[in-house]
Amino acid sequence: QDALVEFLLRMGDNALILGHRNSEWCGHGPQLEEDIAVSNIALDLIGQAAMWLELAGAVEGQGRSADDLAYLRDVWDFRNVKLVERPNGDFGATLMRQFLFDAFHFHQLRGLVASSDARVSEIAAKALKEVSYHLERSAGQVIALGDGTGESRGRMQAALEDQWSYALELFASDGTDRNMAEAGIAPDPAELRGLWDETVGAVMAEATLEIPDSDFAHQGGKQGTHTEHLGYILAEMQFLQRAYPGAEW
Amino acid sequence: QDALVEFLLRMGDNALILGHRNSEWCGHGPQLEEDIAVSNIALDLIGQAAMWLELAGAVEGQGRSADDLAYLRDVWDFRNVKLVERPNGDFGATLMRQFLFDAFHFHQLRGLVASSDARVSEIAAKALKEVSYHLERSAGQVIALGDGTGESRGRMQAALEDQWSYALELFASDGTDRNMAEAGIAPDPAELRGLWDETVGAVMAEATLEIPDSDFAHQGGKQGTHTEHLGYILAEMQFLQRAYPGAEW
Amino acid sequence: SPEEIAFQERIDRNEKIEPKEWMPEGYRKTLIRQIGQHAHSEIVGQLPEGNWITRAPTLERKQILLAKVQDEAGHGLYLYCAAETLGVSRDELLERLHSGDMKYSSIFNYPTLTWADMGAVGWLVDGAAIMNQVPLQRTSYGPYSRAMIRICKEESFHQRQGYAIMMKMANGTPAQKKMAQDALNRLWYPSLMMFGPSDKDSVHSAQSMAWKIKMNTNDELRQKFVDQTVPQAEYLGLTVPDPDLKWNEEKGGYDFTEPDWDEFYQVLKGNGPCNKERLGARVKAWEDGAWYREAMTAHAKKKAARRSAVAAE
Amino acid sequence: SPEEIAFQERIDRNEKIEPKEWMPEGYRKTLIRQIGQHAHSEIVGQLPEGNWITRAPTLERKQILLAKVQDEAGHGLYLYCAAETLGVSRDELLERLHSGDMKYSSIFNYPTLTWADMGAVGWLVDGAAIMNQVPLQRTSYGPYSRAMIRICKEESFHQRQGYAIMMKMANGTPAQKKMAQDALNRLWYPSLMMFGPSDKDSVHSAQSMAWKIKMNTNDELRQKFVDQTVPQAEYLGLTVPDPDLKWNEEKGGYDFTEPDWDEFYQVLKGNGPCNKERLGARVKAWEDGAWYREAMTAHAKKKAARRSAVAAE
Repeated sequence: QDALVEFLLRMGDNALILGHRNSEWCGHGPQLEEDIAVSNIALDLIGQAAMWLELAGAVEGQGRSADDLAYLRDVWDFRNVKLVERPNGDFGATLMRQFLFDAFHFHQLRGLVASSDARVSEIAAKALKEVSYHLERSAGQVIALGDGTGESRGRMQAALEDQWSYALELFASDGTDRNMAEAGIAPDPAELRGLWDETVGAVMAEATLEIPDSDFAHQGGKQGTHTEHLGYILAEMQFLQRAYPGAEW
Repeated sequence: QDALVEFLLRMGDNALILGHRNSEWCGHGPQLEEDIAVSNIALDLIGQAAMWLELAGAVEGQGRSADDLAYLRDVWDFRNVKLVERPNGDFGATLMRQFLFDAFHFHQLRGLVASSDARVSEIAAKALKEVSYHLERSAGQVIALGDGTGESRGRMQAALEDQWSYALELFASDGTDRNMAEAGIAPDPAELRGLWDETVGAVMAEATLEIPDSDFAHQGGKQGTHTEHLGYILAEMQFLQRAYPGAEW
Repeated sequence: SPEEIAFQERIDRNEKIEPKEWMPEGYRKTLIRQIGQHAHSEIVGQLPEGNWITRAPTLERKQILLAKVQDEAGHGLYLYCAAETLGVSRDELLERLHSGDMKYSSIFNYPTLTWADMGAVGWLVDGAAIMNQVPLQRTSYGPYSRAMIRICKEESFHQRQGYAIMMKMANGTPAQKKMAQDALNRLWYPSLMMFGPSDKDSVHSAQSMAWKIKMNTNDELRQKFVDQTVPQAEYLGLTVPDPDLKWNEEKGGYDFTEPDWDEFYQVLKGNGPCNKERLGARVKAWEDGAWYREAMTAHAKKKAARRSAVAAE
Repeated sequence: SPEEIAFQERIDRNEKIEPKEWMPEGYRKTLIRQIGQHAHSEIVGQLPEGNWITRAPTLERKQILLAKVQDEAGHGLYLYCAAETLGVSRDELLERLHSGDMKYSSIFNYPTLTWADMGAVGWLVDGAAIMNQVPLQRTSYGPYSRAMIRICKEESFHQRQGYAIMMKMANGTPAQKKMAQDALNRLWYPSLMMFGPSDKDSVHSAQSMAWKIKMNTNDELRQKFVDQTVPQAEYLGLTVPDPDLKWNEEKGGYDFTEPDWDEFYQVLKGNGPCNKERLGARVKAWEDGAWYREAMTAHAKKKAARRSAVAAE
């Protein structure tokens, strides 16, 4: 029960915080089509966050709504990986992060569609449709920018190296993950590494980018120990709910 | 009475928000001595803010402390000029803003030392000592950077042009200001313009910078209509007080 | 000229002019200016509302707002495409925006200061925009008319969403009510300015009306907007910040105070509260994105070259 | 060599070595490395606490924190000056920091995640720093010894302020208590690491001890720190995150679990939670400030030239 709540918070918080970061681009993208695309991904992710958090609140059984969970928890109660809370960097870095996350998210949701928990499987099925498209798009963009100009290749390679050790947190399984896997609720993240390596390897090859030769993985986000960036995200995101408690919007 | 509270909030909020902006440099200045100096100015200003806001709360008579006023008002209740809430820009722009404000602040405080209200005059006397030093320092820096290299001159000229119309809000007197002037509590800001022009003119001449030929003045900050930047400052500044209401720190 | 007479007759018969057909240079130029400024307004118009996306107070409101701002980008896209049919590229138009040569609607030079502004912008600004745009669905230039039809449909949806936010606020806590009133106070007159200067001061109008590029006069639309909006404000329990506002039985509409046209011309000149921020944000986005656009072009060329190399084998 | 023997005798007599006096190259090099790293630690150490200045919960706490971080910059200044007496410039040392050639204390590669960290850093990190520094007031190199005396005075003030924050939190609301315990949990082992690896794995120690550059072994100081800190934690009602911690009557000190030395070496290698952010922030500040430093130099030269021109008239 507790483990399920924990797992659902991880799903919801990843989507919420990555959606938040993408939404920062709205109105500031490098061209109109991209502006629309990145906002669209933000929109999908925030929609998914709402579904996962609502279910987390329901399973927890203390009457907390998705909004309560999004707006009234402080940093230590957030369960997203550190990757998604880092600042956007340039548009290429945002796309690289999106791709590294999408490649995981896609395989994870495919596993979740077969979840033994019908509520989980239902949300996963909805999300998978969106995320299949996210992955297709971010993969295409990473390939194009890797293959584009010398400058774009350099930026994408730097982004890949910068984010690699954060992406690897996605595969750091802990007790919660093993618990979910045993109950047939969710795939063990560690076991998705092979599929992810394949997807990422194929795209990076086409993008002419070199995968970093390092297995060092940042950790702790999933358990609530974040980077210094999350606090600033929450201060902004939660301002109205914190300043006007109990108001309806 | 109301006008006095209003006036005191203007004094306190200018100091608080400019102090906040300066404090953002702490640890990020261009050299160690500057890091210390800019933090020191931030410290002085926040100290002054605490004094003005405490007095504002006392005059208001509703039991609000300086912290209540700093941490529990939303944007529309802030009374600082727009100049002080704008983002820092580069270190030169921060110094230019500081100088334009110091030159006003100095002459204003000299007037306030002679206030008919003893409490006001007492705070002003304390602040004037600090602000005399702020002005001396920021004037020296503006001169040095204007006179320095081609690049530094260009940056300082751009900063001056960017900030000029915001600085002029300092002299936009309204009913509150006239009320304070009539009561002998504070000098009318509009009447400080001559002194300010002298101080600014002398420094800019030495700095080889050209004063913009424009009298357009941004307005509204003093009455609570701010730029979009203030909301972000408050979201960050007030987070803990908003998230943990009633806690003691 | 005979061509011009025939052209005007087509317009008078309410025929649509299509891209490849003959048109007077003045018609083309006026349309490019108008459609271009409209397109620019959509993308600059993303910024004031975009300012609250990260701070939207609930997940649902955040999604609605994101979708709305995204729609505005989409409107920009339709309109740039419509302008392109007149022989001007999107990049060219953007360059003219960035250089200050072309304008966007002045309303977007006002800041959004509280969440209530998300309601008031939808209600008043989109409301005024629709008032301007509905007649343009019947404009004489085919691609423009079709773009306006799509846009109007979405805009009226946005306006209802904005009004819904105002309802929540006006019926909310005292602080929320205060926010709502404050937003109305700040945005009322700038909204009235959206219809342009008074007819007596408006240039180009007669020719544009004859060409059916402009369908109504500024004052007609402004009156219509006031007549529609005042009862909505009353329903919200908010006060329109105009002490001289009153119903005029005789004309069947409200008498109201004109906006401060000095302020209007100041803002137009660049001296609005946010002119520098707005244009600055657009220019920054464009410049920061240069490497991205170049890379996408380079990749597309490489791909095409690889494809034709394979085909040649 | 006879010089070396005489030098060691002076040290053994507790004489201070002063800048212009003869000293072995190894002594000079070791001192430069140690003082430089200490200076770097002060300025990098501004960052984790600087992270909370804009969010400090009261005006008083904000002033105390600002003053503290400013003091750290001041300590950096004293120490760079002390290093300069050994013939290495501040710019040279900074270059070696920025290139990764010189290190700073690994503790600053950990993030500050809640306000309680402002308490815990003051209490534990400054506490450990003082434990390291107090003996160094008696170090053999005069300028270093004098810098340490000034610094220690301020540091113990900081430590008391940190502990005062912890007191407020530990006696505050349940959320504040939780924050305080969480901060202790995260910072306990990194603080123990501040004394360096276990004596058996520590290099350079014997020579440094003979030169009185190092006054105590790492393990001695660590033990002292634990013995001092555990009762303070108890007084706060917080639990030290070490299930094996217990008083050992025989040795008159606590038995405790060693920190995870693998983690220590990982962080040293660059794989800590914030290594990139910390060094990145310093490099950015330095590069962004280049135009400023150049301009100040140019102005100073112009001024001097003008002065001598006047003098020459």
